[in-house]
Formats: sequence, structure tokens, C-alpha cells
Amino acid sequence: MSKKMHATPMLDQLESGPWPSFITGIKRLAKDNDMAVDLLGQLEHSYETRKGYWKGGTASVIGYGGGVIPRFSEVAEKFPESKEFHTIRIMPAPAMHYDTATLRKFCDIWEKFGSGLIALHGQTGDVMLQGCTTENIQPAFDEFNKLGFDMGGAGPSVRTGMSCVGHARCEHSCYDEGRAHREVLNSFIDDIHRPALPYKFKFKFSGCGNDCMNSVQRSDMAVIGTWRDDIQVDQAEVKNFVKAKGREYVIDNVTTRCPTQCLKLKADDTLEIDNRNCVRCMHCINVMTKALSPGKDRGVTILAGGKRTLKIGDLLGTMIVPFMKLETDEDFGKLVALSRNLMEFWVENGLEHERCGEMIERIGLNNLIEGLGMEVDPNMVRHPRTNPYVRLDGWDDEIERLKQVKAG
Amino acid sequence: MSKKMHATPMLDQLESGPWPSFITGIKRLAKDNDMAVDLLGQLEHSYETRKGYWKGGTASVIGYGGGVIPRFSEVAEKFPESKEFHTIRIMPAPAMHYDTATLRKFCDIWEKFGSGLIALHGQTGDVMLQGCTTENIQPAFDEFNKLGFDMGGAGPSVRTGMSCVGHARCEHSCYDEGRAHREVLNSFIDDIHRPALPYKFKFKFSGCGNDCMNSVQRSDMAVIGTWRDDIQVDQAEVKNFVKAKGREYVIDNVTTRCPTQCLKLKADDTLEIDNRNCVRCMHCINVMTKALSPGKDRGVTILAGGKRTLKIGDLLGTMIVPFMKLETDEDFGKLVALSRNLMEFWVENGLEHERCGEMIERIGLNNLIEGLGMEVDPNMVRHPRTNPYVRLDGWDDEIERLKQVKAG
Amino acid sequence: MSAQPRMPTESGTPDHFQYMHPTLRRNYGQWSWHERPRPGVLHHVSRTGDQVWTVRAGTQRQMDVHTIRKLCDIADKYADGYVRFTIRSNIEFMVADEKKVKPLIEALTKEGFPIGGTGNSVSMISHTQGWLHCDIPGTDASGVVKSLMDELHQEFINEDMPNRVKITTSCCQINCGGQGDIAINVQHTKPPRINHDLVANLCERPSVVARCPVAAIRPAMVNGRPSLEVDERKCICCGACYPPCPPMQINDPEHSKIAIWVGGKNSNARSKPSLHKLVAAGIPNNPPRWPEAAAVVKKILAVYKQDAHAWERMGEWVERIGWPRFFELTGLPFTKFHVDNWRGARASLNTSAHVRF
Amino acid sequence: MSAQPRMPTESGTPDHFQYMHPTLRRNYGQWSWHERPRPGVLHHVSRTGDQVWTVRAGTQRQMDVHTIRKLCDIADKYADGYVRFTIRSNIEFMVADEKKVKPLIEALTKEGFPIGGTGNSVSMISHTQGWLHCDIPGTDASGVVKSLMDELHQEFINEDMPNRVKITTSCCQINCGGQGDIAINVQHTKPPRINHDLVANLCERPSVVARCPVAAIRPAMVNGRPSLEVDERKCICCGACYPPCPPMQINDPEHSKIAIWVGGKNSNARSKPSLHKLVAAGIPNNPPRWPEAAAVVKKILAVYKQDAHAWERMGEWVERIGWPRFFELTGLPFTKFHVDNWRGARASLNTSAHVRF
Ligand code: SRM
Ligand code: SRM
Ligand code: SRM
Ligand code: SRM
Ligand code: SF4
Ligand code: SF4
Ligand code: SF4
Ligand code: SF4
Ligand code: SF4
Ligand code: SF4
Ligand code: SF4
Ligand code: SF4
Repeated sequence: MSKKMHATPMLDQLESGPWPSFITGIKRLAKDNDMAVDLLGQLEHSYETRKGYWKGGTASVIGYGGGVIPRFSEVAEKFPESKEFHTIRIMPAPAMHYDTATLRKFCDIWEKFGSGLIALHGQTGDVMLQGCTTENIQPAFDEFNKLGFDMGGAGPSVRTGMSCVGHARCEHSCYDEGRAHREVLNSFIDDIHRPALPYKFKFKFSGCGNDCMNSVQRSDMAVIGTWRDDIQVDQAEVKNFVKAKGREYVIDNVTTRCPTQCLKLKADDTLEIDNRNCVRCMHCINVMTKALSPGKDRGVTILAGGKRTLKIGDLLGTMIVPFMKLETDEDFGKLVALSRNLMEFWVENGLEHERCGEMIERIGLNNLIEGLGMEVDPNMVRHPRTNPYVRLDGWDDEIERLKQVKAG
Repeated sequence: MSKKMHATPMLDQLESGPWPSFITGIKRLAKDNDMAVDLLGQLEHSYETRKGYWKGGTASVIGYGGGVIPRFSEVAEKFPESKEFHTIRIMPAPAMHYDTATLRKFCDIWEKFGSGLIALHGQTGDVMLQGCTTENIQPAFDEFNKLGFDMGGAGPSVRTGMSCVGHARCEHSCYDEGRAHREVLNSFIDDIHRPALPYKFKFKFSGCGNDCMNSVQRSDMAVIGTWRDDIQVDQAEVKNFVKAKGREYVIDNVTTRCPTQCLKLKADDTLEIDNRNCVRCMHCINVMTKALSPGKDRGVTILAGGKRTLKIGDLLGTMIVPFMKLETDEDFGKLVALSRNLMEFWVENGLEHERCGEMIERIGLNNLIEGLGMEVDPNMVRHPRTNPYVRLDGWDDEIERLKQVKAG
Repeated sequence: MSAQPRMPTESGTPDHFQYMHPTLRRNYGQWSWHERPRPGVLHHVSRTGDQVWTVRAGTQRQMDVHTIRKLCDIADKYADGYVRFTIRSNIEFMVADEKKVKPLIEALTKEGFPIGGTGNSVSMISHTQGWLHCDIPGTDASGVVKSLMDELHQEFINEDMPNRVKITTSCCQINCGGQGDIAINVQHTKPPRINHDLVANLCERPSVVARCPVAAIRPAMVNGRPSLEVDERKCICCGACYPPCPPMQINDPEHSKIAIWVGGKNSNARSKPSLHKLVAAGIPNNPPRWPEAAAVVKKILAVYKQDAHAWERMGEWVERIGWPRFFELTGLPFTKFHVDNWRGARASLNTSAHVRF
Repeated sequence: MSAQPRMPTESGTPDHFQYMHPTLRRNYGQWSWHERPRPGVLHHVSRTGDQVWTVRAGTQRQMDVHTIRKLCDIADKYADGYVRFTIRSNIEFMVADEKKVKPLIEALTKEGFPIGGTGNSVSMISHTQGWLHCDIPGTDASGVVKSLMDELHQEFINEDMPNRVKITTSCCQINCGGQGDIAINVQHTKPPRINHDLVANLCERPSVVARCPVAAIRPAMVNGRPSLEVDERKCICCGACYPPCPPMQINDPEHSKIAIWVGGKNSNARSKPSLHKLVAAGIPNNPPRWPEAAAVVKKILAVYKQDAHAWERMGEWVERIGWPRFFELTGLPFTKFHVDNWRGARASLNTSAHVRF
């Protein structure tokens, strides 16, 4: 193959500069892939006219309803080789670990069946194999599937999950993100592959409050590591830190930055922590990685309802479980059960094209919590209601019920 | 007069205890006022049945539409003497100063025409002459009016204003509250007396951010003193204060409590203030009354739209003027003009029974500011918008216009 | 009856200087600093060198003329014949001579007016109308205030709180009492019963329909006469329909209860002004002394007094320790009712992993 | 073509251990602490005593197989044959021997992969699809990211910022890019033009009508055929109607502009997560290098770098200095468009007398 390159004066300007150039990469592909030649042509056309020229359609593999993003060119007469330019979404392993043998196999398959362009990774964490003809979707997928990889989510379905590097390489990690990720996601395999939900649903797993997976805002259910007991303090390391950095540094960067002011640098250069008031924000631990670490009684906090703009404005997830342990098989079973409950509640109560967060906004958090058979907790709110617009005829019964619950 | 007292076993229980008892007071009146006798009877009846027995109606004085709160008893057959029990609202002087001669005259008039019960003062700041027959409203009011007092507001009207003691006895006062109060209110006399607005409208004036008049939440237009230059510091007094209280006290109670952390207690016991970051909250000045005071370049911040619950929940006022001077006649003229503009805008745009704050909520603050012919300022918001749901086709023109405004 | 009716003199808000203590008048806008020599007494110093002592005393607000005259007598004898009232219906006597303070306090105390309400005390509760005068009250006002102030007397005459405590009451859900560090408000718990016989006569039906915040009211024909009906599942028992339409009977001796709110703040000192938050409900409306409501208030005050830092207002203290701790320390139960589900509720949810154990 | 179609193996998310660097696998859940010996390098120490050095390098994300193979070659030669990718499409090479770090860095550098993105750097921009693949983009993604990363190269390879800086882009108002310290997003400024000829065929009309957040769309007959019409005064140009109905042409070479947002934060460190806020708009969508957008981003970064305290994320810094100062320092104009008037806007207003001059 050796289709003549289109003139791409605008794209060419993206070959200079210190950052790796995707244009140089596609040009490399274009040497022996005509699809890449026309892709560049169409892209240059977009740059000139400031418009996109792809349209959707349908495309999938046998047995599945979703996972392929079909793209047909609207300017195929000019750029016929890239007239079909579909993307196949493939779920990587948690935290996106690879050995090179696997990556090389990806390349080989994709060079054979696709454009040779792979995005590592999409914002939802998929391997995106970009640029496939309709015809080649099935054989390409078959190869990946045989390699041990499965299709990711697209459409109104459970989407590919994401988890941070966590346990694999991070000292802050408060639970086994990889396991949680796999157990939860793999319990929804049908909902990933056969889009039949009101809308998309995303899971993200972060090992601690630093939330390296942006789970609070970018997932419908966010599982975030935390702990219940006291921060672990190695006072000898605290002293070393103070010695190395000076007291002023520690005061300015650690104690005064604690959001609840529960840290005190004592005269003897040790640190005193009012753990009851610590909100597990991670800051002090981030700064003093060697001296401080999360407590030993670890688990997760769960938030629901994060998403982006459409159609009521961005939503941050909101806390629905202040704490649950996540160590034993039983614990993991409970997490899976909770995610299934949440999903079912949403499937039953969500309107068409309404994300979980929008449903919560519409029905009220208390109704969700009740619907899930859980108990409200003051940690779920910034503050109690400021308006009297609530029916209180159930008050006495509810207090009675809570007493019973408490009693056991 | 000497109607027999009703048995009031429940009310009697309110005569014990260290706090002055209104029941004892009313009983004192009942000695020679039958209306008070039956008032006690009806009140006891309310205590027994846990229900109120007053209903509204109409009552007013010649020339005015509002200012009287008419009350007719629903249990007049049992308590006939208090069957009419209207309240006349009278506007006191700013900050509720009195000489005893005036107060005694109040008592004399009210003993003659009313029940003898006077509330000093209502939550909107009125003298409330409580308990008048329909017949006596006019002669009673005439007497007060001749004394130099006028009717307060009621109904959909401008309400009686309130201003703090401020200039008269408070070192924090940043403008002449009494003057502002009188100039503004007395420019709305017609709107006070002849209810014709969409709903009520309240003005409150506080000399500084301590807001002793609760203006932020309890008025449609709040005028709050502030300053633009640096806090005045008497460093000698700072040192005295530090000497008297100790450095730790000053750090714990002054510097660490500054909401923007712009105070620093220096090693030589003087105070350093990052005035550019001071939000004029008043705290440090409150604590160190002798050492600190508001700057010299004083004026007011204006908020609009505070109110209580109905019908969308309590609203705090929102800043519409970050700063205006209030010293010269011209300045006061501008304040009056602004209050008239705000009122006119609301009268034109407010729905029936919609308070100013509800209107702002409905139309958006930017539309109010534009409607008032003013410019938006980042001080008016906690933060800019977090959603893209805004029409931006006017952006370039607006930037151009702002440039011109800035240029002159 | 005069033939020609007297037209009012529309004099508006009167000039305050005519009623102002001469020392205040002379030093208007000149004050330099103040201190509190003892609870209930303020000492202000002017840049002119003048000084003034203010003695603050509690009143019942709803005063009979005899009480007012008694206060005038004291003012004439001990305080130059001038007084002023605060926004909380406390009375203030100003004297330019320190020596006058003590006798003034003694006279007031003797007559049963508590001296206090300044600084970090619990000041007089903001007072509304209730059964004494209002047409829509679910409870009384004066009696509630009297009962509570009896209970809080020590807190009024001393300055033992971390910061000022401003308590408000409201005798219906309209809430004339305003926001408070603690607010004690009526909360209806049952939809209005409609007195259909009266609707046709007493009620402007379209305006009632418009007044309902949840559109639960619709016009209906009942027994062949125009009336209203309420969708009881929608109704949030706010009582907004009652003032424009008294046949919408929301007040109920049993089901109009009391709710307690915490953390309202109007001042801009340190934190921005904030609205109070629901902490307890279902409290019986129990005249003549409302002991159940008083108990909750006292419990909250006790915990605040013990746990808050100096200068922390009630709401600021709770912000610092967190709401989970507030409920724990006060022993009040946290329920689904506390979770806001009204417009804008989103802003009240915990959209973070910040959590306290 | 096989007669019997192959049914997929529904294997789901694969096991990560099989692809994990052996040192990571061995120390799974055992890590004790870390430090950053230099920008782009992390050093983690395990409780077992094991150590691992990670070298992080930038990629173009949209990679040709040759680039991936090149990275594999480097991994095989210098880094034990394992890599991982970060959420921001940076690649990470792990080595258990400190001596391997330097040659690895040299090899990557030689091949043009910038080393950095750790700690207080500006990491790779979160990357979306744009003209390269999406069906609704108002601009490109890869080209925007490439252009900006060229400009921010120094900020990627150094750790000179007060805290981590996370930049996101989004090529339409749907915003797949997520929240960012700085977000560079398409903002449409004109209502969709409707291609009436296509509506009947391509558009599921009821679902488009339902999709509009301001109910500006209604069904209409145009030229005798079912189509739609838009109330242009209501329309907020959000573009939500375009994905379900491509004839609602919202993208416009001239009027689809770029807006810049500041202060998004996902982490719970110190402050709670927060949404980004509009700071600049009307920026031309100017391929191939988008210099105007880059200029605004660089200006904001420069001011942040100079003015923020250590550990202050962008939004935390602005919170501390206040928005008035932010607009002053950046020279960006504050306009009526910045004042929120969408649902819940109330929570964004300054309901206090707190003011900065
Ligand atoms: C490919 C990807 C961008 C990328 O280049 O990385 C992407 C691309 C699209 N997104 Fe997205 N989204 C991608 C991650 C996200 C994220 C980020 C995340 O998942 O963390 C978000 C924000 C989080 C969220 O879920 O809200 C996101 C929010 C959206 C939305 C808005 C949803 C909302 O409720 O506001 C839409 C619109 C929709 O669903 O109707 C959308 C729709 C789309 C569509 C399907 C547009 C369309 O309707 O045709 C895009 C297909 C592009 C294409 O041609 O491949 N995409 N999208 C990301 C998925 C790759 C992957 O599978 O790994
Ligand atoms: C008398 C007074 C309570 C008191 O004892 O001090 C009072 C009493 C009434 N208020 Fe009030 N309000 C009084 C101050 C307030 C305040 C406080 C303030 O002004 O600072 C508020 C909260 C601030 C505000 O304006 O929102 C207040 C918020 C209301 C509301 C709710 C308005 C809203 O928009 O949410 C209503 C209902 C209405 O207007 O329809 C109301 C209605 C009423 C009515 C007229 C009830 C009615 O519709 O019949 C009450 C008449 C009682 C009576 O029999 O005299 N009253 N009312 C206060 C006026 C006395 C005076 O003139 O000095
Ligand atoms: C007399 C009065 C104004 C008036 O014209 O009537 C007044 C007078 C003073 N107030 Fe006030 N405040 C008065 C009601 C208020 C109110 C409104 C209220 O009580 O409903 C507030 C707002 C309350 C709120 O936030 O909800 C108020 C918030 C303050 C503050 C701010 C407190 C804080 O930290 O939040 C200060 C500053 C301070 O404490 O030093 C203050 C300070 C003062 C000072 C010290 C000002 C001065 O230098 O003279 C005055 C003596 C106060 C004392 O009691 O120690 N005043 N002050 C009011 C007395 C009410 C009473 O009898 O209890
Ligand atoms: C590798 C990665 C996780 C992954 O599985 O892919 C990761 C890894 C680490 N993050 Fe992260 N974060 C990663 C994305 C994020 C994200 C999400 C994002 O980039 O979109 C966030 C949330 C950003 C936000 O708030 O919008 C994130 C917020 C943090 C924070 C909190 C920073 C803060 O102060 O707000 C820390 C704590 C810190 O800085 O010490 C942190 C700390 C760390 C540490 C130090 C954890 C550790 O002890 O190993 C890791 C090394 C970081 C470094 O660069 O110095 N990581 N981290 C991600 C690298 C992204 C990249 O290539 O740039
Ligand atoms: S979220 Fe926490 S545990 Fe996970 S990688 Fe980031 S810092 Fe480590
Ligand atoms: S984790 Fe956060 S809240 Fe807890 S002590 Fe450390 S800095 Fe404070
Ligand atoms: S509002 Fe300010 S000026 Fe007025 S009395 Fe209170 S503290 Fe003094
Ligand atoms: S007035 Fe408030 S913001 Fe200003 S310096 Fe004093 S404490 Fe800080
Ligand atoms: S709170 Fe209600 S009952 Fe009490 S005075 Fe106000 S309107 Fe009347
Ligand atoms: S009580 Fe409130 S919610 Fe119920 S019908 Fe009346 S106005 Fe509507
Ligand atoms: S932001 Fe819009 S244009 Fe860009 S990938 Fe997402 S949906 Fe497509
Ligand atoms: S662009 Fe948005 S607001 Fe305008 S018609 Fe389409 S969906 Fe509605």
C-alpha cells in the first residue's frame, strides 16, 4: 500500500516542538496504511474548515451489543480509505499494567486489522483501538478476546472501570483496589456488553482520599479508601522530618493546612493528632510520607452520583457509605451486593437518559438511602437541612425504629 | 371598670421565675381594664386548647392604607371585651432612643385608648401598641402622630426600617446609620403608608459587618458599614493587649481566627495585617477594641434579597454593591437613588407576593445588576459559574463595552 | 367626631437626636473603644475624652404601661432620663458618670429586671406574637420566651458562653423570629384540614393555590360549592396556605410540634452569615412551660459551652467539630428528615470523602 | 469465514497480577513510603525492604504501533519488560535497581519522550477525541493537547508549581475531559442551525426535545415535513441536542469558541473536591496551534506559580486570595457571564458583607 499523502500544511505544524507528535506517528503509519493516509487528509480538512466529519451508526461484534464506537466519514468521497473508522474499546487490567509481550501482540493485531493507531488509554480507561473497518471488527476483536481481553462498555451500559495503582505501588492504599475493581466489574459483565440501562454507569476505585482516579466527579459509584482508627505516626520519623525541614516548614505546610486543624507540632518536635476530628483528607500523610500513614483499621467510603455536565450541570458524587470494611471475602461480597443494589434502584427509578446523580438530585438522597435499605448518617451531609419543607409526621415512628435498630 | 378575672391556672404558672412576667403585667392592667381581663381569658383558653383564636380583617386610619394589624376574636362570645384587639405599629426613631417624657406620653395615650400593652419593639422595629378597638384606632393614632410619630408599615409595603445604635454609641460604626435610615425610609413614605407593592420590602442598616440588625437575612436591602483602606492599628495598644493577655491568647483568638489568615503577630508583639486580603469581617477589631479599628476611608456594602422561609426557603441577602462612600449629601442622595432603583426594578419585575430575593433567584443576579445600570464585580459572587449553561454570543461586545467603561 | 377628619402628618421616621442621651449626641460618630466592666455593663470611650456606661436589662417586651413607667422612673432617678431599646427588647440606660452604675443596677435588680445580655451571654430571645395576637400561630410566643428566659436566667446575667448566643422563636412556620444560634420553631406535621363550609366565603382561592410551594392545592367543588382540595402526599405541611385562607386549618393542638434549629448566624465576623439547620423535631407544644423544648435547648447550650473555643459562634463550633460529633455530643438522633431534599439540597450533601469517626 | 460464528469469551476485566512488574507483585499492599529523587522519578520502599524506582514519561496517547513498540523496546532493554500507564496517559517504567534509572531516562529522552509529570509539575493534559474520531466535536483534542504540551514542556519536566496541576480539555460541551485545575473547553455561542431536510430521517424527535435542558426545542412542521424548531431566546447553546440529532448543527467554525475554567479538584486533600469555574471565554478556536487559548493558560499558570503557597491547588489558592484578586492578577475581565444564573446559582453568590479591595 502506498497511497499518496495529502498535503497537510496545518497538521505538519504539529510535528515540531518537544512533545511527542501524534501526527508524526500517524504519518509513520501512513507509509504502509492507506487508512492513515486518508485519516490525515480528513483531519487536515477539519483543521482547515474547523469542523468534524464523522458520523455515528451501528457496528458491533457477535454476541455483544456495545463496545464499538462506529464512525463513518461524511467526506468519504474525498478520503475513501478511512470511510469507516471505528473504535474498539478493550478493558485493560486494573491500573493498566502490561508486560511488553502483551503490548506487542496488541500492536501486531492492530497493524493487521486496523489503522495501527491505539490510544492508551481513553478517559474511561479503555484501550482504544482506533480505526477499523466494519468488516474487520469481528476478527480483530476475536484476537484480543483470545489474548484474554474483553470488550469495554459503550452506550447505556456499565462502563469499563478504573482503579488506581494503589496496592501495587502506593503506600497510601487502604484496600485492594484491583480486587474490588475486578469483583465489582466482573459481576456486571452482562450489563457491560448489552446496553440496556437508563444511561451509562461508571465505577471508579481509588485507594485513598487523594482520589487519583477522579472517582468523586467521574463515576456513578466511587469507592475510596479510608480508615477508622488513628493515623499511624512514627514519631522518630516526625523528628527527622522536622530536623530536615525546620519547624516553620512543618507548621506552614502540615499543621496549618489540616482542614480541621487537628494537628499540633509539639515543642519536642513530635506531632499530636486529634484523630476524632481528622476527616481522612490525606494531606498530612502526603507531606510526611515516611512519618505518617493511614490507620490500621482500613476500609472504604462510597460515593454515588458523580458525572459531568449534561443536563443539570456537573455533579460531584455524594457520600452514601461513610465506611465499610473491605478485607474478607464476605466484605467483597458486600461491596458487590451494594453495587448491585444501587444499580437496581437506579434502573428502577432512573428516567431514560438520567444518570444516577441526576436521579439523586430529583428524588432526594434520603430516598436513595432508604431505597437501598441503609441508614442515613450525618457524614452524608455537609449540614442538615436549612428549610422546614419536610413532612415530619413520621418522626416519632422513625425515632422508635432507630432506637430498635440501635438496640440490635 | 372591674370585670371579674377569669381563672388562669396555666398562665399563673408564668408568673414565677426570675424573668419579668408579661402575665403579671397584663394582670396589673386588668385591674382597671376589662379588655385585659378578657385577653387573659382568651389566652388561657389558647393555652388549654393549644390553638389561637384571632382572625384578621380590616382596620386603618384615615389617609393611610396600612399600619394597623386588625384582630377580631373568634371566641368573642366568651371574651367580649377583647373582641377587637388591633395593633397599631408606630415607627420609633433610629436605634430606638427615647427620653422618658416621650415614653410616658406613650403610656398615657395607650392607657386612654388601648389595652395598656405596648411591645418595645416588634421584630421589624415598630413600637407595637397592642389591643385597640376599631373605634379607638383613629384617636389613638392622632395622638401619637401629633407627638411626632408616624405609622409603621404593614402589608405589601415598605416596612419600618431598623438601624443599629452605631454612631450614637459604637466605635465600629462606619457611617451615619441614623441619617441613612431616615433619608432612605423617609423617601418612601407613600410606599409605607399605602400598600401597593408586590409584597413587603424591608430596609435595615448596620454600621459594620457585625450586623447587629441582622440585615443580611432579615431585609430586602441591607446597608452595612465597611472600609476600603487599611485597618487602623495602634501598635502601642497591640503591645499592651499582648502583654495583658499573652501571645498564645492573641494567636488563638485573633490571628488564627481571621477567616483569610491575613494577620500575623510579630516577634516584637506588633501586628502585621495583609489588608489586601482582609475581608472586613470585623473579628480582630471586635477582640482588640482599643488597638484596632476600621480604616478611615469608610462607606457601605449593600446586599439585596434577604428574607425568611416562604416560599422557597430562607434567603440571605446577596451583595449588589461592594462599596460606596456615604459621607456627603451627594453620597446620601446616591443611596436614596439606589434604593429607589432597586424598588422600581422589583416593582416592575417581581411577581405578586414575590420578595426581592425570590425575584433575584428567579431572574439571576446578573439581570438585576444590569437592570440597575450597575456593573458586576467579582465581590458579588463566592465564585464564578461552574456550568457552561450560559449564552456567550454577547461576549466580545461586552468585553468591548467594559473596556470603554474602564477607559472613562 | 370632628366634621373634617384629621389627615395624618406623614412625618416618617423621626429624628433620633431629640431622644438621644446628651453624651451620645455630643459624641455621635466619635466613639473610640469599649470594654465590658461586668456582665450587663458596657463602657464606651470617645475620642473627645467623654465616656459613657451602659447598663442593659432584660424586659418582657410585651409591657404593660406600669412596667414602662417603672423603667422611666428608674431612668429619671438614676440615668439622666434617657433610655434606648436593643433589637432584642433589652433596655439600655446610659450614664456619663461611672458612679451612677452601681445604684442603677441595684434599682433595676430590685425591681426584677435582670442585668445582662451583653458579651458572651445568652441574650433575650427574639420575641414574636403567638396566641397573644397573631392570626396564624401554632403556639404562643410570650409564654415560650418567658419560660425559656427563666431557665436561661443564669446565662443571661453571666457571660460564660464561648461567644454571644442569639436565640429566636417562631410561633408558626412563617418564622418572624429570624435566624438564630438556636431557633425554636413550630413545625406542622399534618396537612391542613379544610373547613369546606368556610372556603367559599373566606378564601381567595387562586391566591392560595399560588401560595403553595409544592403545588399541592387545587380548586375543587365540595358539596356543590367551590372549595379546595389538598394532595396530601405532596403537602409538606408548611402552613403557607393558612394565612391567605383560614379554612385551611393547619394548626393542630397535637400535630403542630416544635422543631429546634442550630447554627444561624447573621454577623460577618469570621465566617460568612449562615442559615440555621434542623437538629430536633417532634417536640411537643406543651404550655405553659414547654419543658421538652427547654430541655433540648439547655442540652445544646451545655455541650456548646463545654466544647466550643472562645469566639466560636454555635454554628462555627459545629462546623469545626463536624455534624456527626454534634449529634453524638448532644445525644440527638440523626434521621432521614435531617437530610435536605428541598431545592438546592445538593449544596448540603457531602460531596467528598471527608468523614469523621 | 467460519460457518459457526465465534462467541466471545466474557472474561471481563483481566487479572492484573499477570502483567505486573514482579517487584510490585511481590510487594502488593506492602508499600511503606515514597520520595521523588528527581522530577519524573518515584522511589517507593516496601515494608519487606524491597524498593522500586518508577520513571514516568509523557506520550502522545494516540500512539501508532511503532511508538508503542519503541516503548516496549526500551522497557525490555532497560526496565525488566514491564510498564504501566497512568490515568493521564503517561507511561511508567519500574525498576528494582536504582542503577537502572539513569540509562532508562537517557534512552527515553533520546527517543523524545519527556520525563516528568510527577509531583508539582503540570502533568499530561487529559485527552479526548475531537476531530480525529468523535461525531460531535467543536474542535480537535490531540492537536490541542500537543500544542499545549509543547508550550508547557518545561512545566512537565520540572516540579516548579505550588502543587500538582491537572489540566483537562474537552472538544465539545459534553466535556469528556473532566474537571481540572485548568479546563479548556469548547463553548458554543450560537443556537444550532437546523438542517430541516435531514431531521425527518436522522432524528428521533421526542428524545431530542427531552434532551434540551431549557425546553427550547419543540416539534414543528417545516416545508410540510416534520422537523423541529428552537426558541433562540431560550437556547443556551449547550449542544445537548446535537448528539441525538445531528441535523441540529451546533458546531460552527466561527462561533464555537473556547472557554477556560479554573479550580476543579477531585482529590480530598485538605479541601473537599470542587468544580471548576468559568474564567475566560470567547477565545477563538484556532488550529493548528490554538495560540490564544495557550496564552490564557500560561498567564494563569504564571500567576499561580508566583502567588500560591506550597501545597495549594489552583482552586485553593484562588479561594485564599479571593476571586476579585484572581481576576486582577490575571488581567482577565470579570463579566456578567461569570455570574451564575443556572439552577442552584444561589449557592455561588456572596451572601455576606465579606469584601476585598
Ligand atoms: C473516548 C472518550 C474520550 C477519550 O478520548 O478518552 C469519550 C468519548 C465520547 N464520549 Fe465521553 N468519552 C470518554 C470519557 C468520558 C468521561 C471521563 C470518564 O469516564 O472518567 C466523561 C465524564 C464522566 C461522566 O461519565 O460524566 C464523559 C462524559 C460524556 C458524556 C456526558 C455524560 C453526562 O452525563 O454528562 C457524554 C454524552 C452522553 O453520554 O450522551 C459522552 C459521550 C461521548 C461520545 C460517545 C460522544 C457521542 O455521544 O457520540 C464520545 C465518543 C467519541 C469517540 O468517537 O470515540 N461522554 N466521557 C472517553 C471514553 C474512552 C474510554 O472508554 O476509555
Ligand atoms: C409583629 C411581628 C412579630 C413580633 O411580634 O415582633 C410579626 C408578625 C407577623 N408577621 Fe412577620 N412579624 C414581624 C417581623 C417579621 C420578621 C423580622 C424582621 O422584620 O426583621 C420577619 C423575617 C424577615 C422577613 O421579612 O422575611 C417576618 C416574616 C414574616 C413573613 C414571611 C415573609 C417571607 O417572605 O418569608 C410573613 C408572611 C407574609 O408576609 O405573608 C409574616 C407575617 C406576619 C403576620 C402579619 C402574620 C399574618 O400574615 O397575619 C404577623 C402579624 C402578627 C400580629 O398579629 O401582629 N412575617 N416577620 C414582627 C413585626 C413587628 C414590627 O413591625 O416591628
Ligand atoms: C445593642 C445592640 C445593637 C442595637 O442597636 O440594638 C448591639 C450592640 C453591640 N454589639 Fe451587637 N448588638 C446587638 C445585636 C446584635 C445582633 C442581632 C441580634 O441580637 O439579633 C447581632 C448578630 C447576631 C448574629 O450573628 O446572629 C450582633 C452581633 C455582634 C457581633 C458579632 C458576634 C460574632 O462574633 O458573630 C459583635 C462583635 C463582638 O461580639 O464583639 C457585636 C458587638 C456589639 C457591640 C460590642 C458593639 C460596640 O462596640 O458597642 C455592642 C455591645 C454589645 C454587647 O452586648 O456586649 N454584635 N449584635 C444589639 C443588642 C442586642 C441585645 O440586646 O442582645
Ligand atoms: C500514577 C497515578 C495513579 C494511577 O494509577 O495512574 C498517581 C500516582 C500518585 N499520586 Fe496521584 N496519581 C495519578 C493521578 C492523580 C489524579 C487524577 C488525574 O491526574 O487526573 C489526582 C486528582 C487530581 C485532582 O484533584 O483533580 C491525583 C491526586 C493526588 C494527590 C492529591 C493532590 C492534592 O494535593 O490535591 C496526591 C498527594 C500528593 O500530591 O502527595 C497524589 C499522590 C500520588 C502518589 C504520590 C501516591 C504514591 O504515594 O505513590 C503517586 C505518585 C505521584 C506523583 O506523580 O508524584 N495524587 N493523582 C496518576 C498519575 C497521573 C499522571 O500521570 O499525571
Ligand atoms: S488514590 Fe491514593 S492509594 Fe491510589 S494511587 Fe492515589 S494516592 Fe495511592
Ligand atoms: S489526614 Fe487531613 S484531616 Fe486528618 S490530620 Fe491529616 S491533614 Fe488533618
Ligand atoms: S452593627 Fe457594628 S456599628 Fe452597628 S452597633 Fe453593631 S457593632 Fe456597632
Ligand atoms: S477584619 Fe477579619 S478579615 Fe480583616 S484582618 Fe481582621 S479578622 Fe482578618
Ligand atoms: S411567627 Fe407566625 S405566628 Fe408568630 S408572629 Fe410571625 S406570623 Fe404570627
Ligand atoms: S400546608 Fe403548605 S404544602 Fe400543604 S397544602 Fe398548604 S401550602 Fe401546600
Ligand atoms: S468532549 Fe465531546 S467531542 Fe470530545 S470526545 Fe467527548 S463527546 Fe466527543
Ligand atoms: S443547544 Fe442546548 S439549549 Fe439550545 S436547543 Fe439545543 S439542547 Fe436546547
